[in-house]
Amino acid sequence: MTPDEDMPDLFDTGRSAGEVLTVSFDSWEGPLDLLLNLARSQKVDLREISITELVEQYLAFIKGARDMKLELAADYLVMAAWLAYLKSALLLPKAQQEDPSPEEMAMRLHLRLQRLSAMRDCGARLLARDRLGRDVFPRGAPEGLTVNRISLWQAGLYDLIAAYGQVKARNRPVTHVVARRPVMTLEEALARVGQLVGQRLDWVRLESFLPDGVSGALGRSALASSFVAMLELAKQGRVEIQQEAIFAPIFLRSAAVAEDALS
Amino acid sequence: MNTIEHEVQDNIISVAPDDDIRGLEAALFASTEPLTIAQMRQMLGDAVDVGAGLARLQQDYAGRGINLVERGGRWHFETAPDMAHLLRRDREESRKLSRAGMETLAIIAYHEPVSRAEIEAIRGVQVGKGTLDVLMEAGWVRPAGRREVPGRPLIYATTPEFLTHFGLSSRRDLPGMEDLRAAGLLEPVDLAMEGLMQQTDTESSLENGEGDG
Amino acid sequence: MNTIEHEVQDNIISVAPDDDIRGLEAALFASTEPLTIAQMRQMLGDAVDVGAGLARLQQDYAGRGINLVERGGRWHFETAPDMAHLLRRDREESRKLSRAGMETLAIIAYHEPVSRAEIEAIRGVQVGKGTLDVLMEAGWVRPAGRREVPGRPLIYATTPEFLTHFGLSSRRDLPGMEDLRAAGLLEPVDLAMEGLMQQTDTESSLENGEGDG
Repeated sequence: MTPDEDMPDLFDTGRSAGEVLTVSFDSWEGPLDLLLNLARSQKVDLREISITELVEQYLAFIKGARDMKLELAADYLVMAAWLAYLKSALLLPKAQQEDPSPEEMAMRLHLRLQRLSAMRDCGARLLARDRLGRDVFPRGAPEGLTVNRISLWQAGLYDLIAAYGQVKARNRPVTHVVARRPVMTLEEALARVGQLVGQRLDWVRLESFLPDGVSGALGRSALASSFVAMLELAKQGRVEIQQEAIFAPIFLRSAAVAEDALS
Repeated sequence: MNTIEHEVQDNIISVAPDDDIRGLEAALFASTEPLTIAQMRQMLGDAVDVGAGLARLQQDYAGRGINLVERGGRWHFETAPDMAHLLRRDREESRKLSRAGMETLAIIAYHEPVSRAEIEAIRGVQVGKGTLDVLMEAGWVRPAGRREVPGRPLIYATTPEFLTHFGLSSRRDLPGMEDLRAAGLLEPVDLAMEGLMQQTDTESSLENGEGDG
Repeated sequence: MNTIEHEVQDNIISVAPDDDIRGLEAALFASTEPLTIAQMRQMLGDAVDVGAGLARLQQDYAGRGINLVERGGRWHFETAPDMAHLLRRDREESRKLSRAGMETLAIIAYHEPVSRAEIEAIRGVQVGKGTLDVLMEAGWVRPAGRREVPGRPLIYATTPEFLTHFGLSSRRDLPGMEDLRAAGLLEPVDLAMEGLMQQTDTESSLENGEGDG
């Protein structure tokens, strides 16, 4: 298989513009590809190729395509503009050349075409090799190499008796003992605060209603429950609450005491 | 096509294989299934003497690591039987027995001989077939006959390897219920956990013992 | 194991394969994947000279319908290339690689590791996502890390399967590799330009459109 196989040779077969263009731009992978095909149509070694002739061919081709009102991809037009510039620069006297010189630009194009051409040839040679599964074949039904995994089970005597203990414990008739959790319920707090507040005459800090010696989780629970109990009692009109500022100590006293004080 | 390449081998004059032989060889090698003589003839053309080719190949491969064999009129290459040990290697892997395996083994050890239904009754959980298989594969448990009750269920017992592995001289060495209780091994897991939690709770409240006054 | 037999055989001109050779042969034959020397050594034991065994087998099979080949350090048996006409399967041809795929594969193989931008620089056109996907799906190309330049682009390289599929012992066997390297066709245009400019500086003039080899 040659790389050109599925591509019409545009400039050899009795070409008519129509024929050429109906197959046109789908056949090329971009302008560089088109240029390379044009270069190959010169039928000379790529090293001997005339860049000016190549430029003319490309511009003629693009012009033909535009005359046919084909939509040209932008990169073809960019390449056309660049080549037109290159051509004019090549025609100018050398003295007026700017940097980079048109010769350098032409050489660059040349090198790119060489590289693309080389890779295209390499790809074709690669695909033409004796390929596994197409030309040469591996064994059709290999037995396969198998690795037998043998499990060496590990278990210790402690694990064994611990497991037995757990089985026995799990299934022995159990009497459920609900562990007492360190909380003070709202009911307890209500009773406690309600009772204690009546015994005091003046404003008292909320914390002083907590049972003696509570701390940790129980202390926090008691404080929270007492706080809620206090709000509930206030709602019922049984206590009054006072706090100077946010996070300041909260004081409460019995509403009955307050009434007495007023009367 | 091949030059007549003679070579002395085991006192037999061995001729390099011609293209018919080579084609037959390649076809048998590449085929995904054993080939009949008719199939080989179809592949190679009628001009080829398939029978003679097969005989020749069989002889060529006789002493090698690969042999050409016929099974029920179909031919294929296979590895020489005495090389099987290389192709199926054993690899030993240490694995930890699962919790279900451990419990089942323990029940068998304490109650043997015991049927699967009895194990389940003691465990309170079903015992998968795989669990008993693993214990038997490990060599610790064996079927020990059937219980003479309706359904005649299989009963299981431990093996001498079981005693060896766990360092026991006899099953009587297994700790009794009192020993287990004393070691705290009879406490259900969740209760034991709760005990632990309470313990840490008091510990932590002791640590940041500053009360809220 | 068969030392006695082996000694006797050494006196014969052509030696029948010993069990080491036969084991190697069987392993290569049975494996579904090409084997590395390390894998074979692991299989056969350190006492076996795998390298010598492979050389011996390669020689034994040289003229046969099956050959032992090395592809990127991995060894396998495959049918002889000249038997393709007997074995070729038509359906494989239908999945022909596109021209873009073919060029991209060649660029990766001859330049690896190579980024997408570098592929695009050579092809003068963007590389569609599908093109690289097809090559990766075929198992011939893989991402091979990132290039430590701004943007850290992914770079691509060929796989061991690429070498296996295209019958290459190593990347050095890529067709025309040495010529391309010698001609400087594997270096980027910029680098080649630099070289050329220096050269033309000394030559003082540059003819339009003349490259050099």
